[in-house]
Amino acid sequence: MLEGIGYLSLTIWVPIVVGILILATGDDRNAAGQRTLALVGSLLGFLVAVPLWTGFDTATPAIQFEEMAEWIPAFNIWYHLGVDGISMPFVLLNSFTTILVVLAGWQVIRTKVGQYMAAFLIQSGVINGVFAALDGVLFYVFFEAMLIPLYLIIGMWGGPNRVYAAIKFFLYTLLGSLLMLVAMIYLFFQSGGSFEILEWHRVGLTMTAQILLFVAFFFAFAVKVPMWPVHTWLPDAHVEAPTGGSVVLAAITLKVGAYGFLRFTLPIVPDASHELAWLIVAFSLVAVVYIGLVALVQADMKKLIAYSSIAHMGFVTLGFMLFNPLGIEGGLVQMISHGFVSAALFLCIGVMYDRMHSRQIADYGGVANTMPKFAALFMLFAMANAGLPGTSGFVGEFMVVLGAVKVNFWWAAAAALTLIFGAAYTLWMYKRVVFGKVANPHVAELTDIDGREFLVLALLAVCVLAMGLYPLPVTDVMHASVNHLLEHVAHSKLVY
Amino acid sequence: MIPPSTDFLIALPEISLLVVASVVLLIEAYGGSKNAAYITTLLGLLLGCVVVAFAGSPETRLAFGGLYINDAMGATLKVLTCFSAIMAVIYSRQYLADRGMLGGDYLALLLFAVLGMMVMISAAHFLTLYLGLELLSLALYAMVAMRRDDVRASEAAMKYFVLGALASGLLLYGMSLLYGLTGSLELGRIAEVVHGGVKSEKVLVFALVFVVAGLGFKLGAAPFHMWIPDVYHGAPTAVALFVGSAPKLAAFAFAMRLLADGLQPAHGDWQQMLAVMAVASLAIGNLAAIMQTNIKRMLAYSTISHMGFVLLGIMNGSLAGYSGAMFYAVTYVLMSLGGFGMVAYLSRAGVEAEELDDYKGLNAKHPWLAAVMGMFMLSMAGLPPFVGFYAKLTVLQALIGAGWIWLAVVAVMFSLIGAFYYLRVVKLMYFDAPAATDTIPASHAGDAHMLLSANGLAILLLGILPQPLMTLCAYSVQMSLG
Amino acid sequence: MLDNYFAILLFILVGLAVGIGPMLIGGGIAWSLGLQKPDPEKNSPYECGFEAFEDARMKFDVRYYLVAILFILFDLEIAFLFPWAVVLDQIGAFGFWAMVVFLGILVVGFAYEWMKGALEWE
Amino acid sequence: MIGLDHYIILGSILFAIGVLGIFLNRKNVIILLMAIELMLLAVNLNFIAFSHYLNDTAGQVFVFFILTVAAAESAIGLAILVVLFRNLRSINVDDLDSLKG
Amino acid sequence: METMQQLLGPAWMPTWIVIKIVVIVLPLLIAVAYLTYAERKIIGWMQVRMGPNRVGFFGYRLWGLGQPIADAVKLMTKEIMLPTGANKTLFLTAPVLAIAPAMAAWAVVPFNDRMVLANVDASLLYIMAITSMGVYGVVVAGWASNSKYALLGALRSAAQIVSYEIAMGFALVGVLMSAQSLNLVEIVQHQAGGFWQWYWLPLFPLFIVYLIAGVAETNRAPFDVAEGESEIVAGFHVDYSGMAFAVFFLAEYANMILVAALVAIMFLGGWLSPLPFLPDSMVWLFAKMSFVLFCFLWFRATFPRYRYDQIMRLGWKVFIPVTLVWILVVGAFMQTPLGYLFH
Repeated sequence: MLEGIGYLSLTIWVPIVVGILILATGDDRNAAGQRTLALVGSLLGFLVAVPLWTGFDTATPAIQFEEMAEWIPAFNIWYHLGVDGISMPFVLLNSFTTILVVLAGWQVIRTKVGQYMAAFLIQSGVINGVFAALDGVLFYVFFEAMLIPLYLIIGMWGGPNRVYAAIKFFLYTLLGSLLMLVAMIYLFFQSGGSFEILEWHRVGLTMTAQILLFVAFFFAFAVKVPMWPVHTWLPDAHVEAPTGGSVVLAAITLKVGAYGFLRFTLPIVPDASHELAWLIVAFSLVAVVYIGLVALVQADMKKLIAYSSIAHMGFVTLGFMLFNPLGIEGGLVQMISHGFVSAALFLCIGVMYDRMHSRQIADYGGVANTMPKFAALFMLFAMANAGLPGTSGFVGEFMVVLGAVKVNFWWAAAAALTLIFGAAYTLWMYKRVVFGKVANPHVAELTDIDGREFLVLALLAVCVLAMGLYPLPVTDVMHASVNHLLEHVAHSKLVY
Repeated sequence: MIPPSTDFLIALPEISLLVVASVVLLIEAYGGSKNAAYITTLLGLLLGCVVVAFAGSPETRLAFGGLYINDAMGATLKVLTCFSAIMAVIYSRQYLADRGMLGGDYLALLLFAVLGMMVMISAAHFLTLYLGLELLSLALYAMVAMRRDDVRASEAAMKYFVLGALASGLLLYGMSLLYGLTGSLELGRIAEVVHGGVKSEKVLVFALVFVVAGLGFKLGAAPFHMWIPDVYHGAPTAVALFVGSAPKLAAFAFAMRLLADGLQPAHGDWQQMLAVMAVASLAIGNLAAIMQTNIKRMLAYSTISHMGFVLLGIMNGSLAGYSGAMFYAVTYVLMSLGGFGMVAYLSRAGVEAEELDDYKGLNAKHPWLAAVMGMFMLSMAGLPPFVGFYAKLTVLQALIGAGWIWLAVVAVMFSLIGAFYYLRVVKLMYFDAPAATDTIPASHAGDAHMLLSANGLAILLLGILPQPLMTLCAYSVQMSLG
Repeated sequence: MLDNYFAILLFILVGLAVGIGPMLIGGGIAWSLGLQKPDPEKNSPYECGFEAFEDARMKFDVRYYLVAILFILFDLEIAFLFPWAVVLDQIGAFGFWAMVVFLGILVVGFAYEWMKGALEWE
Repeated sequence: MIGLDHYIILGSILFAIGVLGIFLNRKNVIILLMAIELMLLAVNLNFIAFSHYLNDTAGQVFVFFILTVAAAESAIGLAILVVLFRNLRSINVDDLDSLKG
Repeated sequence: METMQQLLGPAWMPTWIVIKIVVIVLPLLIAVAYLTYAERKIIGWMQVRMGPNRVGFFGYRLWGLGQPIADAVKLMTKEIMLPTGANKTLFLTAPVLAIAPAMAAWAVVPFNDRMVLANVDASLLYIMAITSMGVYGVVVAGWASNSKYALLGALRSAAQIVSYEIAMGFALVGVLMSAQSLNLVEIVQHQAGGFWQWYWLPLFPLFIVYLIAGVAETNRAPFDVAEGESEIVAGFHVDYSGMAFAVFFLAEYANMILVAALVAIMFLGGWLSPLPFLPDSMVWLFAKMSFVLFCFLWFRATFPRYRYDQIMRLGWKVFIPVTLVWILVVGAFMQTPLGYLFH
């Protein structure tokens, strides 16, 4: 690891700068150049993120790659970056996903190519900022700024109902984050004038304050996750967003909400978290069970995957609220796995949609006959989504269920239902789409995936399999930080 | 008897501006070219900036027997006022020229309005406060009515006039009661007397009601906001652009002089009034803006809500609150200039780009303009990384610091509603196809284009590095009141 | 002091009486001698012999308004000049120059009106 | 004897009439202008009464300026009125309705 | 007088004032009556004709001295017409509004050091205020008549009067600067010391402006476009007849006498004698007023009527600059040791 290079800053600013450069190249006449530039930018963004992994010290829960500079001294706001075992994987995941998204949009996006690519790159940098920020205001800035490119992506390149979806998505998430802002300012005063998140972890709070803060943070993060019952924006946003948008939404932005729980809710208001864990658990279980059932009846593939995302994220939040290492690490693994799997599934649907311009399950059937390579990869991802052992999807779910058993058997039992539901809706969908006879002439005309598409899906397949077979490197990274977090949460911060 | 010459030095910015205004008027009278008047105006305003910078000093100085005060806050606000007036003039040049309004008379009125603002900013006495206010208001009434053949403009002017005069009346009545109660018209002296305790607390509160009501009118805070939408809507865009910008700084100074300088000891009494006004402004401004189809009217309602935020800062009564409110006012002016500047810039002879639908598909035609407009809108909505976010942050921080958490929650909830209509503009520009009839002209005013770009980038840059401006505001308030 | 103003009030009343009295007397005499004989022709407004074409309260030249507005403004100067003139001896050179500035600004306005043709009647 | 109270009460009554005149009058814009003047007169009365009572001339000087400004204001008001009438052919308050929303 | 005082008790004071007022008003009315006579007679002589010379008293012709009385009787017995379409109340109010100020202004006019009904400090302001009211009579009459001629006359008159009011006000400012007082008695007293000490000399331009503005203010020839018999028949009072008309007539001549008195007081030293060895007396005042009134008649006999645009130009473009400049001249001199010239 090279000392003195701000890798975190680079992961944030390289994509943003490249994104702005792309915007500066003008309109669609330069589309080819813009695509190349975007690819270069995303690759660069990933390259600068790699040292975070290679140089990471797994033995310590401390903040690593720390950067600190004065930003707004008037309010004691710092440009403070740093990652620990919880946040680092997500920076990597995000940088990786950006490459996929750029590739996925290579041919499909034909109008306003520059703006499309730039939006994704800027978005990528901003999300890295969310995971790396250690200053409350800095976090908030990235957290909010993230909405703008996504809003534009959904609204500009989305489906017929995109405007509704975009605005709904924006306002839902804004609602939560504004309350969080109030909470943050409150914490600023409670901590004696600091916006340091780590400082907030040490502030003693009364129960009332903790509960109120919990509610504020809950709104902010639960909407993002999204938890039942504030999930309703997600199916709309997913369905209307272009493939790239769906991928980023599912793979990354949902993780931001869950990450918030770990970074803010649990350590800052541990007592309220313990007190109100049942609520989150209840919501999570509802998500797992009820949303799983909802997914079952979807006729639209994207909607189905969207609901499955909600169910899977319910698993994550459930894991977090178990307050044991298995639960939390399971949740984290599940997040990363879901990042790969859902991204891959959305890409698969995108591949089909690009050819058929339909996402209705009923319009397909027998795709395996015309697209064998695609069907094979699709199969793998569907399995992973169902939590088949050997895929990444299994690892996280298994850990969470194990963790849940330690706390409450019935929770675990209810959570385990997801294995059944997940298998049901994913595989049933897969069967209807891929297997059987060629359903109609359109399907008959389908061409198999080309090199670019194959590359993208294959990369993901490797990740899914690798994580499923050998998850140790990932859990190793988290171990120290998660234990540290649990230790912290175990101590009451109550003041009277 | 004769004031020392330093008094004149202290008032030098105003004096030079007065001379320039007179010169512009004479240029017009003696048939000078439009360009001569335009250039003179710009140079005059620039001169104003420079003179303030040189004549100003951080320490507080009184002049003309306590009529006039020069302090850090005043100097800062004056520079910003002149600066925003310059921007307003450049933005509106082409618009005015297309409509035959560009000329010495319009520009002289504008300069007199700026002069009025500067007098208001430097007022240490009810008399100067009132005279500055009226100089500003009278010039604005005339500017709104400048398009003599336009029904809406004249109607707007009439409404503005009547309500403005009513506000002056209320304010004066409050001032007269305060005068009777304290025996002085000097703000400093009034503060002393009120601090020492007045004969009748009831009369004080009664007087405060009137003063605050008058203030509310001038700020455009609900429930005294009725004139704002009509004036912004009816006035020529160039005028709305001006009315919506620099006068907000003066109104802020006005509130500060009156409440923070003169009536700080009665803080407890006016705080509640301001809180009510602030909440009402946030509610009415944001809710009514949603229903608008005209962008000028929408921005008018948004102004009301922004004034609600400024009031929240002032209401706080602390240095943090005041500097937060000042920061808010300054950034608001910057954003409002940009928003209206864009409306003016996109209008050409015979076409007013003032319906929201005129902005459909702007991105397809002029991506850069759409991006700049988008920045203004998102900044007004209070989203990072634009400066509007820090404006809200400072005010909220002051509020929460003083324990007004519920007010902060109310405020953010209404800004959520506000985000909706700002987003709608973004939606129109980016998501919608261009309207069949192309109402948006090709660019035609290079200076305004450059300035708009700079304005947009400033919004972004200040959003990334807000520290200097924040420090400036905090320092000004600190030096003046601390 | 107030006595004096009381006298003025009385004088105003007498002045009104001087107006009302003769009209009452004249009206009374005319009525008592039976000289009050109105008829439609006689009571029609004075015109050139035809029936009036339109209401007499017609539109008239906007310049009358202009004169009225200008009057208001210039009368103000006088309002300021009066007290100034009375104490000019006591306020000295500063007072004089202050008024010169004031009048100077007004002269600017006056010149503007003049050059803009607000004072032209043709 | 007429005391300060009487002046203040008279002033407040005049002021109230002025304000009500603005809000209740739906007929004629000129009446609005008159109501405004009435308000200012009430203020002046207050100032003069206080000035006399406090034995302080500042209040009377203020009145001077208020009078002046009031006149300038009515000049502008009348000018706007003329413009309005030229456009609208009416000075009826209820006809001022082209701006709403 | 003592007994009266006891008899009436508290009512005595008003009664006594009313008596004094009557003592002023009655001669004034008589003067008005005979001013009309003088006008016809003097203009007659100027045009080398006799003027009225038939109506006398008790069979004697007495150079026609009975003429005003006869006119009055004629007007009194004449019908007061109320035109259809006229606003009755306003129509009848207008003459009263015209004459009342012309009378009431006399409340503060001093006849000598002591003979002034109300010696108030702000008497000049009072004069300014009350004379400005006169224009209401004209405007109301013009409006109420519902006649185009009347309306036009009223508007012209109003515009003209307000235009010259400004010049008049400026001229008075010069007087104030010299006299340092708003009290008419003091203004006169400041002019003591012979006729070269009267303000007409140091303030000569203002004197001329005031005199001419006075003519214009009273709608007298050559500024009589408001009536202008040959253009708009009789202007604002075209539809008035009988006593209603007579009251307007009275008002015009009363105003003339008032302006004459003011000119005499302000610029010609009031009751002061022109030469130091002669005693000051009310007689001087009357003599000076007579002189001014004579000038009024003389103007009428000499000058043709101005066009309206000429009138406005004179008022705005000549008188206002002239007075402004002279005020500054006076003010500037007062800052120098030569200031005594203007005191």
